[in-house]
Amino acid sequence: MTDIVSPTAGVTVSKAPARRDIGIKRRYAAERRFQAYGIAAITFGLVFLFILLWTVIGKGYTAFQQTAITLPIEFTEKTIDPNNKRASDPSVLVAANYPVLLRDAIVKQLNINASSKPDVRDATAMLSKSAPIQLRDMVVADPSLIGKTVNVSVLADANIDSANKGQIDLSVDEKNRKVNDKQVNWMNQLKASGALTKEFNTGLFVNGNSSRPEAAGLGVALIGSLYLMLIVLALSLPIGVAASIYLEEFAPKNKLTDLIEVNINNLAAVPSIVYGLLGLSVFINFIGLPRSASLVGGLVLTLMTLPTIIIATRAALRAVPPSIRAAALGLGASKMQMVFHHVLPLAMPGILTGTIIGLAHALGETAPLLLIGMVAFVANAPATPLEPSTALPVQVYMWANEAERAFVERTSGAIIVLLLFLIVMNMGAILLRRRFERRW
Amino acid sequence: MNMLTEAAVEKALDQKMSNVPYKMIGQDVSVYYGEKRALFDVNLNIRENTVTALIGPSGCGKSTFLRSLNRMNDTIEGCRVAGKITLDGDDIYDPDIDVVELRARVGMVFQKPNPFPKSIYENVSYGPRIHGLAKSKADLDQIVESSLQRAGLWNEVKDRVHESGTGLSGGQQQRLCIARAVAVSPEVILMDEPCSALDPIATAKVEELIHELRENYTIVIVTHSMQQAARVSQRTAMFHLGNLVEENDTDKMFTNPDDPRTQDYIMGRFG
Amino acid sequence: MNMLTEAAVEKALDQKMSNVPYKMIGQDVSVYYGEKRALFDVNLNIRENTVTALIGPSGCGKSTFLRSLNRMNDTIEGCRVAGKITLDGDDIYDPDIDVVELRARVGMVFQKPNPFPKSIYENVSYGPRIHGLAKSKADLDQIVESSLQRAGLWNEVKDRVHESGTGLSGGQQQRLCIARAVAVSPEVILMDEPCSALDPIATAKVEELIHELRENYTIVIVTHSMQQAARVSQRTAMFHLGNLVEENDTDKMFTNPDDPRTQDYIMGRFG
Amino acid sequence: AVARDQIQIAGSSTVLPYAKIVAESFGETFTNFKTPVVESGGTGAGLKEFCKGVGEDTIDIANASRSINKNELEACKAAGVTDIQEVKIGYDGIVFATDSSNPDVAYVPADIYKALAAQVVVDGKLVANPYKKWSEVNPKLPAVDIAAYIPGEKHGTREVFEQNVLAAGCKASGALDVIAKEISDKAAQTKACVAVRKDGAAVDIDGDYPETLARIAANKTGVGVFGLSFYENNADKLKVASVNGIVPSTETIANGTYPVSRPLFFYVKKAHLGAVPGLKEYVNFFVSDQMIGPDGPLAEYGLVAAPDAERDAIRKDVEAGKSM
Amino acid sequence: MSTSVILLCLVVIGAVAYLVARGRAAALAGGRSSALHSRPAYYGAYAAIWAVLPALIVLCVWLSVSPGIIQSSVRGTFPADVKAEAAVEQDLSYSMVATVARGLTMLTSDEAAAVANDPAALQAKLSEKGVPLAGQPQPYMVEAAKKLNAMSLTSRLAMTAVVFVLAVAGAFYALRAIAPRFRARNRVERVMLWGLLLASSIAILTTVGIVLSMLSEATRFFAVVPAGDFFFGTVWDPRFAGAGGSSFGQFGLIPLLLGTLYIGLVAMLVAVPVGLFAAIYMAEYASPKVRGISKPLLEVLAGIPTIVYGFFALVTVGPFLRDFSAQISGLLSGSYTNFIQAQSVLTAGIVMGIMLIPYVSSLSDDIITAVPRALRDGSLGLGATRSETIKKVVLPAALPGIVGALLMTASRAIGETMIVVLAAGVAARIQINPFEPMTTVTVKIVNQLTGDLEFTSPQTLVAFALGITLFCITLCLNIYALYIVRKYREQYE
Ligand SMILES: Nc1ncnc2c1ncn2[C@@H]1O[C@H](COP(=O)(O)OP(=O)(O)OP(=O)(O)O)[C@@H](O)[C@H]1O
Ligand SMILES: Nc1ncnc2c1ncn2[C@@H]1O[C@H](COP(=O)(O)OP(=O)(O)OP(=O)(O)O)[C@@H](O)[C@H]1O
Ligand SMILES: [Mg+2]
Ligand SMILES: [Mg+2]
Ligand SMILES: O=P([O-])([O-])[O-]
Repeated sequence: MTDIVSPTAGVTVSKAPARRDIGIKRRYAAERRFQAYGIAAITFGLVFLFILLWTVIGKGYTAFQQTAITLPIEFTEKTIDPNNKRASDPSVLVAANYPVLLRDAIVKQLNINASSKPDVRDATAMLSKSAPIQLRDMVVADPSLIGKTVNVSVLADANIDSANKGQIDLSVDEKNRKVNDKQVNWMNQLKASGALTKEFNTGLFVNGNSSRPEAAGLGVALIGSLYLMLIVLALSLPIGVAASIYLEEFAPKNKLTDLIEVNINNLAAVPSIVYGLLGLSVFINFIGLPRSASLVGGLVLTLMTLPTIIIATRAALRAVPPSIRAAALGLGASKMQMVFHHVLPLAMPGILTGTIIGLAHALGETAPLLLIGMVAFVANAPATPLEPSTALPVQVYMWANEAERAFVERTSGAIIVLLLFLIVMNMGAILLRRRFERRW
Repeated sequence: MNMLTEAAVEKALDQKMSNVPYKMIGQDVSVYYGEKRALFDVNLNIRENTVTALIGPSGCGKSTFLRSLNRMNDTIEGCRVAGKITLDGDDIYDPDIDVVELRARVGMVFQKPNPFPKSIYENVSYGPRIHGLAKSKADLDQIVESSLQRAGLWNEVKDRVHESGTGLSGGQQQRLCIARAVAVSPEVILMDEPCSALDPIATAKVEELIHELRENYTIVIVTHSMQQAARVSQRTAMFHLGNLVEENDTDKMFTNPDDPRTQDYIMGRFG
Repeated sequence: MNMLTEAAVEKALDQKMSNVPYKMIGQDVSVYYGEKRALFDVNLNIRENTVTALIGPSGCGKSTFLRSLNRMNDTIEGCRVAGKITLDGDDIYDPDIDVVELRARVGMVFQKPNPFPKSIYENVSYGPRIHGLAKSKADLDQIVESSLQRAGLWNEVKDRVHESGTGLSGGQQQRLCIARAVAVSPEVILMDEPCSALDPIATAKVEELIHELRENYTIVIVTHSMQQAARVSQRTAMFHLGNLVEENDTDKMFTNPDDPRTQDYIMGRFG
Repeated sequence: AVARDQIQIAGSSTVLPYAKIVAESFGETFTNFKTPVVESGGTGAGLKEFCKGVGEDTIDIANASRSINKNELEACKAAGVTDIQEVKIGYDGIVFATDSSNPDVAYVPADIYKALAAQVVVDGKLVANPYKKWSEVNPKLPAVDIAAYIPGEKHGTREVFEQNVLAAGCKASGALDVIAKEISDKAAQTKACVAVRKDGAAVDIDGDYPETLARIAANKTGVGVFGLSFYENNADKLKVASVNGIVPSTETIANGTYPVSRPLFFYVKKAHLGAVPGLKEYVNFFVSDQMIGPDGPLAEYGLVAAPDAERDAIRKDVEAGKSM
Repeated sequence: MSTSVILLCLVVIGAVAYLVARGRAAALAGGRSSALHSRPAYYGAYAAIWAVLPALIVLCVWLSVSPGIIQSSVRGTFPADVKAEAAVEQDLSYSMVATVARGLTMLTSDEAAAVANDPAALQAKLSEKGVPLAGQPQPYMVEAAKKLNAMSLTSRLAMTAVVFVLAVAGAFYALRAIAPRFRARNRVERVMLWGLLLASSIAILTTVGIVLSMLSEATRFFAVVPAGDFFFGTVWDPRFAGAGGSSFGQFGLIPLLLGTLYIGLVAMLVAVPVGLFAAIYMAEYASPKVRGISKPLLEVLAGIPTIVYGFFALVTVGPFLRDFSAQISGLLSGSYTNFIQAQSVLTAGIVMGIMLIPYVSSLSDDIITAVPRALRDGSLGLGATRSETIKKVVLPAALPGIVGALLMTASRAIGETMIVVLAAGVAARIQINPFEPMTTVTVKIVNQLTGDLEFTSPQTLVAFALGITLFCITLCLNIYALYIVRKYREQYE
């Protein structure tokens, strides 16, 4: 069919006219420069991200391992329950002298002269102070252990842990470091015999805070942050979106709505600690909610996050083309239906971006929690959001201020966990955003 | 130029419009965009089961009048309508009137194709769904298919009704929008240059569709094509600078207009 | 339907097209949208200082072919062009070719009016400014005024050239877009249904403008109106389902087409 | 408000580590009570919460690195907190330390005064501090730039530093006499003595000691002010300076020969003793020798235990429920 | 019934009301949907709202009011000598009563009888049940606890009954109202609208709360320190106020304000170009894959806690800049002295800027992406290069949104604390060298609030004055910004 349009003889191709100078070279240079700026910008951001992560991970990855010492513990009845009263009074098991069990075990393991006081002290100092509690809990849970000898893996003291990980400079004068040469030798001895091992640090994820670095964990902080995030997400996203919808789609445009708009922009600029003041006076002093509770923290962070979400949502709603609105209205959709069926889904990527940023911000905040009692030492895991708890950034903040060396790696470890938490949380939102994203 | 095709003449002749009752009545309709007045005391009545064409040069207020018939103007900031417009005798600007219900009864097709960025199926089924016009999924499928068919789009998209409506070509998009409006089966359908993005075949189909719809529906169509006005409409109204110049039976309008301006416009003497 | 007006016949008759050199040559042009093939080995040559009309039913690939002439297809994700297209003998898909220069030489007017959300003045002066076509402010003013005048918009907007272009009515917007394209004075102007939003008066003006422009420029116009094709073009190409059915002198095409499908289409028998 | 079954403590970050150790042991020893919650936030903020009032929704104990003052007591009284028991837990030594790569340093207060004061006496006249290097202050000191990281004005440590080091140095160097000639008001004299130079040689640290440590790590010749406990935990990185020839240690601080230290306290709301489960037990546990004794975990961490007689007196006061 | 069970029942009642009403509406319609004003689902929702909402409101009110009433009547039964005590003492006694009451509910009746008259045994028993008491309960407390339990039970029963009656009554009322021409949708939407309105009023309430929570303390500050000295003072040197007492130094706002603006400016100078170019690249040039990876990665920057940035600045960036400057001056003049301090405006600005990059880039990216394709096509079709299109068409069209995003970013910069503390220090100075330390208002707010300072002293109270001042300043900035945005928008619409 195309034969009829093949060029016929005698027909020539037109001659190109004289070239106009439209500055092509210059403009292409500008174009390339412009693109290079973009690449440079992204690279700049990513390089910094990389350096930052490198620093954090380089310092913190060791926190995910923990030195433990496996000792054959003799649960001698004479030490635990000399008068055999445990049947009638179980509390003797709680009050029993467990450190002695540990002392005996380590002394035996290391072949130390039990009468040499300093040696015995240095040897027991290699074990965590949490170890007796561990034994106690074992016995209370299972009294039949009494009289048996069991291999128990107990935490090594934080200093031994640091030494084992090579974080203590052994060239420093012995009295200026927390581990003496004797202990180092013992440590190597235990390592050689396979009693001292490095294990994955599950305690970091399940334990509450502790003054002993080796036993300190993020359990409470993780639960607290989870509560905080759930509360913030459950409140700020719907409230923020609802408020934006009202302001953008329904509110009459007048001085009052201008005021609200300015006001919301301004709230985004309020320093976060001021929200702490607000939370203290409103939620704790006025409403009477308990101190240190993640519910209060969640409410405070919600208020702090709302402006971010509202601003982003309004921008996203505004970007939905009017023709879509007209189409929906023209079909007899009510304004409410128009918004919820068409405008909102189209605005979703922007809303999700705002939410991600807002939540991430909330997840990393310490200052507002300071005044409502969440920057605190909390050892017991909260069962409800009304019980005292902390949050991940708080743990970072508190550990960063600890004197003990072993907390340094834990601080970075906590940051890594916080970042993982953040990434997991964002992943969902990003996947959602992918689904919604489109051009029209 | 010979503006009247034989078909249109025939169509026009076989009807006497003067006895047809009014579906909508516009009395002294003026529309303001903020300070600017876009319509000046327009008195125009829309007859039932009739196609009324609105013609006139660009910017004369055709779209504005059309949009005031289903209160789409409400959505424009600063737009104000004065005068009275009734639908079946009820003032549509009465505070008691439910604007949503009004728009379900007075549907609309726009000048620029504006499909939702959703699938073709969802585009068409949206109206029936919000108005509860389908009892079942099968019912809905049926409505979607017939609407697409009436808009002359079914054959082209039947294999991909679940693909995005925005992936269609311009003309296909506009036909999709028509299908979408038709799916709600409104009483009155307002069309703002519905064929401006269509090729002649599709246009002919739509015109045919309009012809079919006229049996049951009242149609108001803005068009920039006088041939189209002549072909599809029984009544024609001519606007100029926000004024209604003349309204008349289409055949009369194109053969022997009362107003000299109509004559001039039809003859291409001004614009 | 009587598709040919006398004027068009006259115009067509007073020209013999076969000796006019080719400005652009399309050889075996195929276009794919991802998996989907939208054009099938189209061989279509565009003659210099000639108006070539592309007609065909909706979705047949007219816009697609048009957009491949200035590589606007490049901007569509997943769109791929095969075959060869030359401008003045240079392959425009050659990696050496500069797409910006190409588009400055092959301008475009779109189906949907798309004025920038800026003032009318800025809309029109945008092209000359980026290409550095004006030496001075006065020069630029001059270009803006003449472009608006050629697009038949000057009288309507001369008092408000510094107001926003999006505040115009649909037709005015499209004429603004034409003015914007003309302001760059390209060698070839591609127009994708430029009049679909215009009233007859404005359309006539644009057609007149096209007629004038033909003296110096090569014009390719997609239109859904066969009357328009007949009126403005010297060559007409008919597309169907992604194939070029026939390309011929316009007068021949509308009186005695070679291909039966053209005949059928013109007679309204399919689409 | 809901009945509370957990002790709530707030206040000083200096006392925090000690309170943490006690709280943790308390929770482990008294299994039927929950581990108390110990908030950080500073002495002032802690006392403020403490003085909010009496009741389940207020805290029970405020930790403090200084004693409560008159205004605060009045505010407490006004809010209904009338019965307050003050408990001293020991002493915090304040030490000067540099990076461990430096040679040993020995200061006398006059050196520090001359190096850090805003105005010093040169040739009998009061002039803006001209010294750039420590060796200019005292030829025995190393010839490195003066860079000191001292507690910011929000810290109680700053006050101790000003009183025990700057004011003492002011007097010892004879600057006080020159100042006294120009200013007659006694309070203003002290103020002039303790004013710290603001040209960047002395940097206020409002954060905690790890921040000071980081600054020293970044500037190896800098001198920082630390708590004794912090220094002891980082003895491998830091080199402590002697003051007046005395090297700070628990012994020298406890016997008063090392000049710079301060007492640490906590305050108990007596009304809560009978209402908050475990509070009485906690207070008794805290003051027992098992905790604050010289062999207890607090001393091990770096607290300078009070002398035996003082600890006995503390316990007796607690027993008797002596209030302020 | 516990509150959660009541809530569950309410949900069930609501669901039933919904279903019944929907069914009734559908029946009324008789298959012709046009006979109904609204979709049947709206009638359902209408009934569900009537069933749940009033009951829920009553439930909330009851739950918040009844403990107070019960408390006052239980305290009425306290012996005269207890009543004679101070109110706070009685509060504490009452909380003991409440604890005992909670413990009593855990005892079986046998156990309760066994320990009823023996406080010591009761304390032991309760402690065994996990309800430790601070001391031995007095006999009147046990009585009061019993009364408390009885009253709570009655109150709860009454509440349950009232709530259920209300729910059912509401449902019936709504069901009766159902008629074909009944505008259920409009009413449901009205309720939704009120919900939306309520949500947006939270922003206002937050503001009121913030102002109120700072105002009284700020007033106390200004009672001691003259406002003029505060607002126009050029020296910030509050001095320490601990045990020592009432002396204080100077509270000049100016150095803090300048520091805030300077550091914020440097941060924006880093964040805006980088973020904007990153956004443009991602929106206009990057392949979907690059975009899909780089955008979330950049967003991680926004999620890193500021304290981490702070330490990063303190340990890495600051020393790097210092050493770098020493190298440069070494190369230029031969003397290796650093001219950039490790802690400086520049350090803080750069690090804060990095944190802000994703705020600019993500938000701008979404806004740029939303600019209609037709505009891009229009420009490209005229022969504009991509960058010209972006600069001259896309960005101007996206400008109002971008300005909003930048505003938010600037706000964040002004409100940031930790980075400044660690990167720029706490020295309040007036100077223009970006290589020297300065500090910001928020740093001082946090520090004055969290130190050992006496809490009634102006040194602490100044934090509230600073807070309110910053609030007002940013408010003015925002009003101005709104004005600017409006001007742009009018130009481009
Ligand atoms: N939203 C608006 N704000 C202000 N003026 C408007 C608006 N919409 C339209 N106008 C003006 O009102 C007048 C009538 O516009 P209208 O859109 O009704 O014209 P039209 O007859 O439909 O033109 P066309 O055939 O080009 O679509 C025009 O002058 C136009 O500029
Ligand atoms: N971006 C796209 N992605 C996928 N398919 C497309 C795209 N654009 C067009 N198509 C398809 O390519 C075919 C040709 O489209 P084109 O827009 O060229 O038609 P047309 O002849 O211009 O129609 P109309 O007259 O309606 O504008 C159609 O089937 C259309 O669905
Ligand atoms: Mg119109
Ligand atoms: Mg097309
Ligand atoms: O936290 P402090 O009050 O001890 O500085």
